[in-house]
Amino acid sequence: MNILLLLKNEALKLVKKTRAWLGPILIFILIMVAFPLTIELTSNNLSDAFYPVLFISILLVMMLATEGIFLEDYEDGTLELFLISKKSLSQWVFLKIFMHWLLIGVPISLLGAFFNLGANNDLSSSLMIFPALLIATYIFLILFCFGNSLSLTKGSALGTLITLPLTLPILVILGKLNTAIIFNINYFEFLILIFGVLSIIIFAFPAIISRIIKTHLE
Amino acid sequence: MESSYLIEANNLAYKINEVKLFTNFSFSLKAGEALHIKGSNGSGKSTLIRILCGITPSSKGKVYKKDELVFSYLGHKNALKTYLSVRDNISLLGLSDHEGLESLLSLLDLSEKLDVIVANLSFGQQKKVALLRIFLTGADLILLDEPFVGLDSNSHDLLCKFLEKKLHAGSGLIYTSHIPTGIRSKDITLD
Amino acid sequence: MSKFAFSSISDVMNMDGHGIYVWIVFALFFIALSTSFFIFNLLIKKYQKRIK
Amino acid sequence: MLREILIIVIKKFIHQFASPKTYFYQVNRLYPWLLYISISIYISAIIWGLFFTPKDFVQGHSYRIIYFHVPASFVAQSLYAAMAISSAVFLIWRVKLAAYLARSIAPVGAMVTFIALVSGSIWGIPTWGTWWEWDARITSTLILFIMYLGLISLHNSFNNFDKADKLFSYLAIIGFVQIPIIKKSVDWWSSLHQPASITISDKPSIDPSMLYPLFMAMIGFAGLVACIVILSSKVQIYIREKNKNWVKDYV
Repeated sequence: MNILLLLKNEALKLVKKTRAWLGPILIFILIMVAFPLTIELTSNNLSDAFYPVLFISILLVMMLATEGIFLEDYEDGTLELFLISKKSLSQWVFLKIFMHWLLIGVPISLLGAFFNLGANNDLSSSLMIFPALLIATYIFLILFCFGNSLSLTKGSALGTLITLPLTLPILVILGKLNTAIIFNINYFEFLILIFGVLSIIIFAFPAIISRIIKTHLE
Repeated sequence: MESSYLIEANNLAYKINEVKLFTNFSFSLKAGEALHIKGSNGSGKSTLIRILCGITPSSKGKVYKKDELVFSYLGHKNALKTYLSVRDNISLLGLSDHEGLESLLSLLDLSEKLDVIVANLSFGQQKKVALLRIFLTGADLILLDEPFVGLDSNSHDLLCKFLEKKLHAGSGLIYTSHIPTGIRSKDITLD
Repeated sequence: MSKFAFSSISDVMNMDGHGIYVWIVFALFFIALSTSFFIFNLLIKKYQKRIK
Repeated sequence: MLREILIIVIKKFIHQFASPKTYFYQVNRLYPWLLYISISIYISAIIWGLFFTPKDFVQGHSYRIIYFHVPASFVAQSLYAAMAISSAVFLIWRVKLAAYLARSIAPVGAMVTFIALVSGSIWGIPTWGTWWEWDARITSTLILFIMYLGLISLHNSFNNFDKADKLFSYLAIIGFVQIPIIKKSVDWWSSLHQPASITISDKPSIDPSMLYPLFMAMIGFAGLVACIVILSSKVQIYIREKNKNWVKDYV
């Protein structure tokens, strides 16, 4: 019951702030539509460049989606109330990230798979990239939330600087996944690898983030 | 340590970057009592209330609370979502079908504002919505940081009366205010 | 044990054409280490003065 | 009961042992010895390495950069490990000295990582024909460098030192997962980079006449960097404890 209420609240807050959830999705669409215009068009080149652009743009979009994710609740005092009410802060962080993923990460993954269909004309690679995008958006969301929680009151530039080194290994794995999809080898190994990363950080990071937020409130 | 006390503080001290804000602060509060914390600006009133809430850890000393004490706190920030209506803000805490809601709303003169977006309310009205949420939680101990700022004299009197009624009903109250309130309370001055 | 690996001083500087890389790195390390000693000593003096 | 007493005793011990004052005086005694010994070791290692070791069969004389590059990258990673460990000590036992140390390691670590990166890319020109390769190990060293910069700017952006120390420690510990990735990255991903020359388990793949000066250079360089860390930690103590009486007395 309690969890349902929290989840409902987060959904309500996110949906009412249209800019916070629709903005990143629109920017993602903009990048995916705009980048073919910058390439001298032969369809072969396009499909070569598609995956790197896709991965970088989901990284960027997730950065936008988490910008100031805890700032509003920090500034209006909701976090203090929450801390006093003896509910678990890490649970709240987990649910908040989950809600963001549901409303931003999942649509972007769907759109990414859809655009892949346009770029590569290949349904099977779209089906392969979709789960990878679902996992990757969640991982990026969590990592950027971590950076944002550290630089809570100090702006997003610092948060990005902090988070960037943590995201690079994930990008390397995604790059390997890209070749795995193209040549259709070892695809599941890399998928399991990023899934393993996700399964570690999905519960560990909310706990750490909640401690960081407590430090900020002191 | 005695259970007759709601909250007890022992030799609290707080320092920031090795500079002392206050030292040796002790008090105890029973049910039905009020504590008024006075002090000049920057003397650490807000910090003290936050320490009592358990948000900020004290540098020295300890706060003892009664077992399973339910308390609520309202600081300088209202914890209201300005882009949501008053009703949504109340339901964020899961209080929308609380039985005392109707009477409290009419007491605080907010009955007609229930579906108004909070951003369209005045500062004083927002404060009253925040106070309303605090009172709805039914806490045994209420901690308020400058609750009278921004309220008109009518609302001020109403709030004082309401707080006194709460005290009679057996809850504790700790508040800071630089305006005299008329609530019968113990005074403590921070220097 | 080891013998002197070069036949002349110009050979030492040149190192079969690789000397420039080696000596640039040498200069880099020398400068980096000495400036950090210098800067931190300067900072210590500065804060000592401030405390006085 | 016994456990509580034990905890109190241990806490007292830690607090006495790890008080900035004791640290300061001990370090002052140690510093000149450490400085002169490591300078002499490092200089003799460099002379030995540059002039008295044979030429490498494959790389020619350019391999002599190893006597600069390998100690630097080794120390860059070890410094990070030291920083993460003292951050953990600070978070667990609230030892303030550990926080000072962690903060004072960060700029030194950034400097060492920077020279490791630059010397590595200079070494790359004659041997690989390119000064930068997006190879896993170089990339992870670059990550280490960004990490140090992020830590420093995070700490500098807060006025409340206590808060800054805690946030710094959280980030340092999370960033510590990068170290095993750096260590193992050469084995995980195929790359231009030669595998680590020296490992604990295997026999070294490098000739002893080249190895001894390398070891000496590592020890000497580590000693010099330790001296810089000591200076840096003294600066931190001066900044944080400027109102304490013993600092005023000392000055």
